[in-house]
Amino acid sequence: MIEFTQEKFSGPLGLLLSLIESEEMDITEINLAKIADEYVLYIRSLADINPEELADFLVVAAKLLFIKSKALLPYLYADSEEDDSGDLEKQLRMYKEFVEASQKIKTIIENDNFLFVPPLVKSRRISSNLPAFSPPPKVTAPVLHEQFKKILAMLVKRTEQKLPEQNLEPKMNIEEKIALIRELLLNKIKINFSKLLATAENKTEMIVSFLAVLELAKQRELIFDQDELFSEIHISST
Amino acid sequence: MNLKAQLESLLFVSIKPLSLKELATALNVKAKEAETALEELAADYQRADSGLALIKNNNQYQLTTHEKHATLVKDFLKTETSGELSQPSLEALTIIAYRGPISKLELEKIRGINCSLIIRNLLMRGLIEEKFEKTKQENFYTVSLDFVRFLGLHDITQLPDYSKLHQASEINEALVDKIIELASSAND
Amino acid sequence: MNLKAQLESLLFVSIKPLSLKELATALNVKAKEAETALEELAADYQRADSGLALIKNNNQYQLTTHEKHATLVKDFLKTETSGELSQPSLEALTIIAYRGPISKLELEKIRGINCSLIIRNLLMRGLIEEKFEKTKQENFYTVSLDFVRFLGLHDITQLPDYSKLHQASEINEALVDKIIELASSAND
Repeated sequence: MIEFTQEKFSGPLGLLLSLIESEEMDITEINLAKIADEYVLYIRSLADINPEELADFLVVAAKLLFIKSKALLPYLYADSEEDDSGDLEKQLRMYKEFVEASQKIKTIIENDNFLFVPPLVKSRRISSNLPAFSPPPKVTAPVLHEQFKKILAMLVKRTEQKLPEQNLEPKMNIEEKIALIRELLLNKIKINFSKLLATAENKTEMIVSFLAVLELAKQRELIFDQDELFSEIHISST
Repeated sequence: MNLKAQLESLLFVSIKPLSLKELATALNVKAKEAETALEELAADYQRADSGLALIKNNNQYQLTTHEKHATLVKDFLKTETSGELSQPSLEALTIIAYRGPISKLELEKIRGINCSLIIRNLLMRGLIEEKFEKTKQENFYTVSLDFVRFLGLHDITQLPDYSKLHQASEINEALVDKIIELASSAND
Repeated sequence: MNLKAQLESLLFVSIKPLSLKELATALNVKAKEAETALEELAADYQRADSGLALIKNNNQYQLTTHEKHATLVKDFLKTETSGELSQPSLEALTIIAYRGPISKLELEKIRGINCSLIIRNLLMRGLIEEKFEKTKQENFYTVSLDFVRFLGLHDITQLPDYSKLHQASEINEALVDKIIELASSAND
């Protein structure tokens, strides 16, 4: 009696899982590296994505690109065993288990073995001669008045809490960020990656910057250099 | 299929006592067959030291609690429906008082949680009344006349600040806001 | 007096699910005693080809019709669709069913996406319940008794692979604790 609606995918992990499965691949780090570009391409094509959710899609994009860069440049990461790139793989495996379990739950619901309870049955109680009206002794008109004002205050608070979420909307998309970086590189020989990130107003914009830089590197418009591992990354045009 | 068990299921969920004919029709058996099974069921309850009993009145059958437990049940129901209200119930009653007539869905949008059990409890205590609105195909709730009188009022509109609070914009926003939310979560 | 029969009476007459504590208090017995009797009662219903079943969730007990008669009762009550579930909502429900009580943060970690809207929607529909844990200063979520009823289960632990999917969280937590312990001792 519960109907199910179909979606293409649900959330970033759902998208990732459907990409992996459509290629009939197992969930391994190597395969995640292979799928990274396709994932980024897909989220860039999503026109009507909810801004609140975009951040979550971008977090996964960033993780994928990290895994990909690790696969391409393994020597860079040889010493850092504590990196958490295995997390996404683990996370996706666990997510997959629950997606499979959700399909089982769907089947169980569709089997229609509902257990019913009676609606409000007053007749059962008549034999007990209960009073038809049994007020709570301490409730008075002023109590209700106070209570209602509290409820209104709670509603105001709830609306306010929602406002910052709406501000999460990225100020900038990847294309705009790419344009900005190009412009910066026209005026300067080098930019520091950390400075670029520092201009970001939130996590989403930070990830957008990161993706934009990677995109430009991929198109061979810029190069990175770094004096040593974990030191400042300098970006310059090719 | 066990006819007795099927009869027990139907009697358990029914809002009203059921006639032999209604039961036989629902189970697609002859009235005589249903009657024999009902007699067996009644005997089972008596024999097995059950908490339930099957009573027959004017050819109508009904499940009730066993008469042995009458005092226990009565005391239990008395405590269940007396005393002060829980905070969630008080909030629901307040919203119904200032905002009624209000539908269950609207009440739930304001409170953010399902209110089925709370509504049951308030109905049971005679604090609110339910009315089915044909045009909207939905139940609407208002406080009961008994409760208005208990508050010492002639009319619920005599509540402090009623006209202002009845139309409070916060509530209107909560209702609108949640509709959008539900729509978006339905297709997310 | 037969404790099982008394429990059956109270569960039958109550308008809401009852907690072990409420039942034990009403009957003036120890919670443990009431629990044993409830287990026996549930087993009786299963064994005796009964029309009823006793289900449990979050320490709340409720009498329902037996799952064998689901179609019969459904046709009798002429119930309608109780809404639809989107894939994201179904996923969230699944995770809450197997991992509950679970915090919003943990749920979002598994789904990799913000779940605020879904949680509010499921709360309003009464499919999940919210409880504020004082020690952790966080809300925790479990599936509701209604959801257990929709599945036709007597207890959420009857879900396929329950212990495997449920325990995974405990193992992870244990691992995390161990790692934190090792890390802090390494810093000494």
